[in-house]
Amino acid sequence: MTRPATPDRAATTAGTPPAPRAGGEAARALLSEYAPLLLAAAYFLAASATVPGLGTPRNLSNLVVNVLPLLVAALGQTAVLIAGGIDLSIPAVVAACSVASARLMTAAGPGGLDVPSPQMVPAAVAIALGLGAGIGLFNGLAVAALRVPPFLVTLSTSMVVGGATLWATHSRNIANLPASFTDLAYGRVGGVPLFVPLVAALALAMHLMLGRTLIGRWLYAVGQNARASRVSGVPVGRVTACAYAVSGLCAAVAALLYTARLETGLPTMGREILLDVVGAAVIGGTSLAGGKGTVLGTVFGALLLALIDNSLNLIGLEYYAIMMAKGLVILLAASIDLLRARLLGRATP
Amino acid sequence: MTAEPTEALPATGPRPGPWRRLARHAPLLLLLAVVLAFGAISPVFRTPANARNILVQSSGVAVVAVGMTIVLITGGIDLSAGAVMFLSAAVAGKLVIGGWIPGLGPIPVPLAVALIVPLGLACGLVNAALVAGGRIAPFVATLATLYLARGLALQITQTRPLPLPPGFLELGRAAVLGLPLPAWILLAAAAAGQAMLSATPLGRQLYALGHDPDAARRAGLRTTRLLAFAYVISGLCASLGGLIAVAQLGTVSPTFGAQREFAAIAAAVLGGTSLFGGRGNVLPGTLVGVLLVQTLENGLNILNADPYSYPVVVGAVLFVAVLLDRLRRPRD
Amino acid sequence: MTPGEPVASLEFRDVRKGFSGVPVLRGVSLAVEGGEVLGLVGENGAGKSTLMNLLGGVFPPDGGAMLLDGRVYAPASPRDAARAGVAFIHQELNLFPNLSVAENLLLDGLPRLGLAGLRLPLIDRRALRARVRPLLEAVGLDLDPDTAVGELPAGRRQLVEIARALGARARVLILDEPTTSLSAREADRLFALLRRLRERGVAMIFISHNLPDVLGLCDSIAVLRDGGLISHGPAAGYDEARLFREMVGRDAARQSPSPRADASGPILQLRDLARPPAVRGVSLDLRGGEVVGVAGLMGAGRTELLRLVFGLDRIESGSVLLDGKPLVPSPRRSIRAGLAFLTEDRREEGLLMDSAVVPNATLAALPGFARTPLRLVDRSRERTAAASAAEGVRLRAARIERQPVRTLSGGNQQKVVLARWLLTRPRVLLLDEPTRGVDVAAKQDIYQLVRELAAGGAGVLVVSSEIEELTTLCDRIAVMAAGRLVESLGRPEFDRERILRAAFRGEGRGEGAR
Amino acid sequence: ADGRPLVGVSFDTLQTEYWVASRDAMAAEIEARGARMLLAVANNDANRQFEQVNNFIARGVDGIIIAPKDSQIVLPMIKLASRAKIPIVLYNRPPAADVGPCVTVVADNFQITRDTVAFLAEKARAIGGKHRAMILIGDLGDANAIGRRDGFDAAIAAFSDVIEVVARVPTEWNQEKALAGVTNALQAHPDIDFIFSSSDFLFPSVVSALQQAGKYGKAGEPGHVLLAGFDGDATAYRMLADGHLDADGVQDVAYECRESVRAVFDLGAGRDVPRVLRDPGFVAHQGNLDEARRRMWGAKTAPGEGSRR
Ligand SMILES: Nc1ncnc2c1ncn2[C@@H]1O[C@H](COP(=O)(O)OP(=O)(O)OP(=O)(O)O)[C@@H](O)[C@H]1O
Ligand SMILES: Nc1ncnc2c1ncn2[C@@H]1O[C@H](COP(=O)(O)OP(=O)(O)OP(=O)(O)O)[C@@H](O)[C@H]1O
Ligand SMILES: O[C@@H]1[C@@H](O)[C@H](O)OC[C@H]1O
Ligand SMILES: [Mg+2]
Ligand SMILES: [Mg+2]
Repeated sequence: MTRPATPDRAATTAGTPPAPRAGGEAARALLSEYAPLLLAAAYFLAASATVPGLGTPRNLSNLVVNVLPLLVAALGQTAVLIAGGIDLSIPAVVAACSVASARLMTAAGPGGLDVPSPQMVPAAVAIALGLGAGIGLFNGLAVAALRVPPFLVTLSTSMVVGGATLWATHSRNIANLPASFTDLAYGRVGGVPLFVPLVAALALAMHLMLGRTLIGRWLYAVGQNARASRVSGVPVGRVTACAYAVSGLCAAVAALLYTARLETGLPTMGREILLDVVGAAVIGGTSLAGGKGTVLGTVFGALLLALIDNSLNLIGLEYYAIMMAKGLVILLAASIDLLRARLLGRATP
Repeated sequence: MTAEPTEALPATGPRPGPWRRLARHAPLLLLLAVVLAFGAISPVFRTPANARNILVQSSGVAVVAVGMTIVLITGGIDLSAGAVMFLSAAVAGKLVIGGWIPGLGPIPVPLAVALIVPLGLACGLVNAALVAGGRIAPFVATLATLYLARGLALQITQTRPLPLPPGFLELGRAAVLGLPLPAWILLAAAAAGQAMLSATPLGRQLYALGHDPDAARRAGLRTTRLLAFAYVISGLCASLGGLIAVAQLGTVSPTFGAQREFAAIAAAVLGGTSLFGGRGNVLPGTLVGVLLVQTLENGLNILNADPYSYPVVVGAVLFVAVLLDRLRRPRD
Repeated sequence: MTPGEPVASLEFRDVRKGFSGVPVLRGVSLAVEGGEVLGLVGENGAGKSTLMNLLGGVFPPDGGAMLLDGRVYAPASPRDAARAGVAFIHQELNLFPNLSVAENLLLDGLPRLGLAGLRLPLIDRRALRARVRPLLEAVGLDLDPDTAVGELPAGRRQLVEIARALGARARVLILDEPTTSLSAREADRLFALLRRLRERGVAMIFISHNLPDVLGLCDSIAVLRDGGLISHGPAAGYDEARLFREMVGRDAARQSPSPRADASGPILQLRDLARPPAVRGVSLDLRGGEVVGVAGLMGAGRTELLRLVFGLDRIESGSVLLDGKPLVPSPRRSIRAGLAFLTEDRREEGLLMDSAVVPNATLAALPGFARTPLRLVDRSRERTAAASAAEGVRLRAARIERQPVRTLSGGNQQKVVLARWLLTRPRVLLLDEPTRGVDVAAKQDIYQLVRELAAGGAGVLVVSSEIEELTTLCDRIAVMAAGRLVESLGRPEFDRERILRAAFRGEGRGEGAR
Repeated sequence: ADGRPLVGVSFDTLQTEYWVASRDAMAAEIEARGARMLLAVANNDANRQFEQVNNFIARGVDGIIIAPKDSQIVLPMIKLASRAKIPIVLYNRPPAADVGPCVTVVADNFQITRDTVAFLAEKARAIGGKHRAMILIGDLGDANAIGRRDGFDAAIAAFSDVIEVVARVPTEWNQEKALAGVTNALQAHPDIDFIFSSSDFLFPSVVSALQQAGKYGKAGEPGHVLLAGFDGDATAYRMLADGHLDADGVQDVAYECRESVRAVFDLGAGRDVPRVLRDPGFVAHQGNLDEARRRMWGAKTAPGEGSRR
């Protein structure tokens, strides 16, 4: 590869055609990368004209804070989807981690009542994270080692973990969490709710991991073509396991956020979030077929979903009308995205 | 010169060994094992009446799963199936009760059922238009129609349970040759679905489409129509499945059909259908998937197992299925 | 054979096509007549497949027109094209491994059962088999039509693809590199078949990088370069030198035997390596600076041998020594130890189709671009390295950072895989059909590259089905038959006949290759 | 935006008639006071409910009524509301702890169930012999379901001499699962003659299964299966009226809603309101049909009443 290039070789390599105008290029890149952002913004603008109170700073910050746990879980799902898998066990992991952490930071008092034991908070947090990552790792190893459909692997883990969580608690919530833990939900740094920079840091870390690190690049490679990746020396098994472990870890973080703000360990925590968790990623451009997806896309996917809920909530529509509106907005988002893709594709002189 | 040597190679690869051939039927074997296990413990479980129960109880989801399998084979997914079940049942209920459309009195059950067929087709057509026509990702498109259909049905029922007249229940109970109608419909749908997939040009083309849509187009197939067909069929199956299920219940509750799409997908995947398309079958695959889960729940009911144990047991058996499934594939 | 009239003429008039602003065909005008075979040649990425895709209805032209029998022909889809009598053998196989051979052959027109004059929507399996059998015979395929295509080796799949085009009873037949995985015998049979079709008035367009084949078969030849037509005329007016010159824009380098490096001690030693039935005990020494070819019949076990050495399949007995030390191969360990394996199946085992050239090119070498402690990938170094590797293999891509390799021409895709392995600076190269689909000029460059690597001390093991490739490139040729090495020839002993004889020797043994 | 006061109402679910009736009653009461209702439904998701309450507060509503998923998770919502100085009323479930000013309007799932089941068990004892019982348990993640299960167990404990529980059917509040579960349990124990359904909305499934097994008879008829439920919905009322149902635990929707809305406005106006407003509920049975007609919400809301035969 160090040979001197003959003149005509240089010509063929560079590609003969003149590069398209730089301005168009930039616009195109922006459009494709930030499409979900534009969607969310467009929807926001349209909605705030009609929905009272939507655009107030109060509501906006409320919106952002609301979406954090879902976003964290969706980021984990994004990693798994990129690697060509799917993680159905997120809700169960959220429940298990919620209960485990809550149980640890409370001691059983007289009459079976929960008594806060603040000194256990760090350990409880650590154990919840470990539990989440552990279940994720189990999923990942099962998928990697057995090479069976992730759908089935994570479905069965989800049933076993979710069922065991209910069983272990016999449906009872765990209350009286130490204030040092629950206060985190109200904590602020520089006037910003504590969880915001926390989740932002996590998202940034994921962003860097996916886009800049070796393992991130391997994730995309495995998701696109696992066989080719293996031939090229990618440790496919380890990469796959890592994706699920990340997902489990994210689910654990989400569980902690949920648990802190509800001040309760809940064996049913997160039961209903699966569709939103996958939906946020997919609306943000992640492909269920693997190999495609970004953190930024998922952030805006989650924001869009939260925005839909929030705005429809504020209008005070009937319950069924809210549902239908949600369906329509998702369709609208998808068709705008499609239109954009089509316009881009046609940009031939 | 051109590539030189000729073939000294047998036309095809090595035949799978006996183990692998056996493992190819992993879910079926597992189903048998479950049946034997429960049967050994409980005499009640072994009765023909109970077998009939399992079939009837499976019928709703199974019919939905037939359509779902077809969609999955194209590489798609239909999240709206459960909501379409609900919508169909709600509309049928309203029609049979009457007074829904001003001036329209109660209409007979068979007519109402007949009117639901086009409704199911229409729901499928909407999905088809979005996925095949509009090229919207199936997950997103059918997620949207899930909300639309469920919202619409909730509006129709005003989010209230809708009690159905007894005529409806007759539909669920009528027995032909000793087998209840829902069981017949289940068998018919499964047989028709499998025949469509394996014995018609359309079916074979669906497999091609699911394996590689670009290649399918290059091979001269009408990919848009094929894809649309799959979603239309799924809509039809969802609405039939909804009717069967509701004919057993007698009431359309506001949660009717919720998450049933998920049960259908799980059954299909358990039966060997790939989420990436191009692989799968209804018989025995999907049917075995449905029966496996339903049999487990039936057995646990009969043994009066601790309610908390259900998901754990079902999940664990699924995991075993997954493990066995590993055997059916050659290494790598 | 032809349903309607044989085609009188097919014409491209000033046809233009571009992708996202990059012109690929710049106004091509060309005509073919019924009963004529047109050879279409050009470098990788010249636009040959694109031109054929327009004809096959895969996508429409941006400008210009096509005429069939003097009437405007504008197919909206491949289906339209097929209806108009245009059949297409694609460069990348276009088969469905999940379906049977018979179903693949007649997928868009499966015969249906009739009942009292009524056509049922059910496949008539009997009729299907009956219709398919002559097609298989025509291409010399002797197999059960109910076999799943996924169970067939590559060469047989290509024959199936050809049989499918025959089944379409076309008036115009496009063959885009149909012989890349055919044996000489099969290729000859194909050519005979094409000549018969010519007599029946079918118009054919034959694309190949095998210039002797083109010159031997075609009635007329057209040369494309950079999306423009360079020349077009009767085949008699062309020879290899002219073709080369017009395709590439320069004269062919004189094929001087490259300098042979002094081979050092053995780098790679195979000791009784076996994984029956494909490989049954192979011992071989590869020395630094040496290029060793492996010849053999299709299915002789050559691919499997390389896979064993690289660690893609489990070794059942025997061992691999690298620098005298045992290597327990796995792709990762092998790569770290300096091995590289160029797969013969670039689509399934090579490329990340939706990724751009850069990530594809650097995939195997990626850990080398990652800096501890965070294993961040140094993207500018990565890009520079990828760019120079791309240049080294004469890759032709619009923008290596953005263009998905899916949209590269077939030959250029092959070059991307090659570039990937060059970037790992391998000490031992395992090359399986390294120049499949690569144009003549690039082929020479690749040979040159391989020689240079060898000169730098690397050992190279090349599997190729083109004996000429082996005799040009190698210092030694080992012949494999039925999983064993049956002959080893030094350069002076290189002889086509002798290699073939050795290759066939394995046939009598036992149950053949199994 | 029209100047009328806004009351944010968040329901955990609308999945049963009880909640739908509650929503309607709530809407009517709020409307009657010249205010507007902002409705949110959390679909069984505690976190979504939390977010909805956040949204209400951000929107600046004048009062909040929550039918919370359970008594524990509502605590942070009470804190938020009290911090924002917005009056908050809990409908149908009490808070687990005192974390801020709020008013609770509640019927006691545990107690009403216990009374209902005890009534049924007395009846069993009066009939004599040993009875085999089945309970349809609701969603194991739903506090109401658990409260009713516990009420059932507590009542049965006192009748262990005459009643043996042979089937505990998990329904996940799903009618199909309930139908399958009851069918299967009847298959296993054809002698079941005592059934409690944790919610009236599962009755259609129970009835369907009983009819299949040829065991759906009226009270007093031979082979009648003792039957009780919970809620007081229209189906239950009808079954009571035509003699199929023996007892039903009734909560008073109209009362609870009226009190909830009154409380939220009183709090807003700075008036004193008792912290807990208790709906005593009652057991409707064959012996108090007149009272049942008056106090059972299902007797009024019965949808499609006219069209049913
Ligand atoms: N696709 C296949 N289907 C069935 N058997 C195969 C296939 N590929 C390889 N084999 C088996 O492996 C053995 C060696 O095949 P291998 O691919 O290594 O041969 P090869 O000499 O590289 O031939 P080719 O030119 O086809 O690549 C064969 O004898 C055959 O039994
Ligand atoms: N869909 C597409 N999008 C963008 N570029 C494309 C697309 N299809 C083809 N190209 C570009 O068009 C050019 C011509 O490609 P084409 O496949 O026609 O070459 P070819 O002459 O067939 O080469 P080869 O001999 O390697 O097969 C290439 O540079 C290729 O990258
Ligand atoms: O808690 C609810 C209960 O009140 C109702 O009767 O049934 C469904 C439950 O969700
Ligand atoms: Mg080409
Ligand atoms: Mg080979």
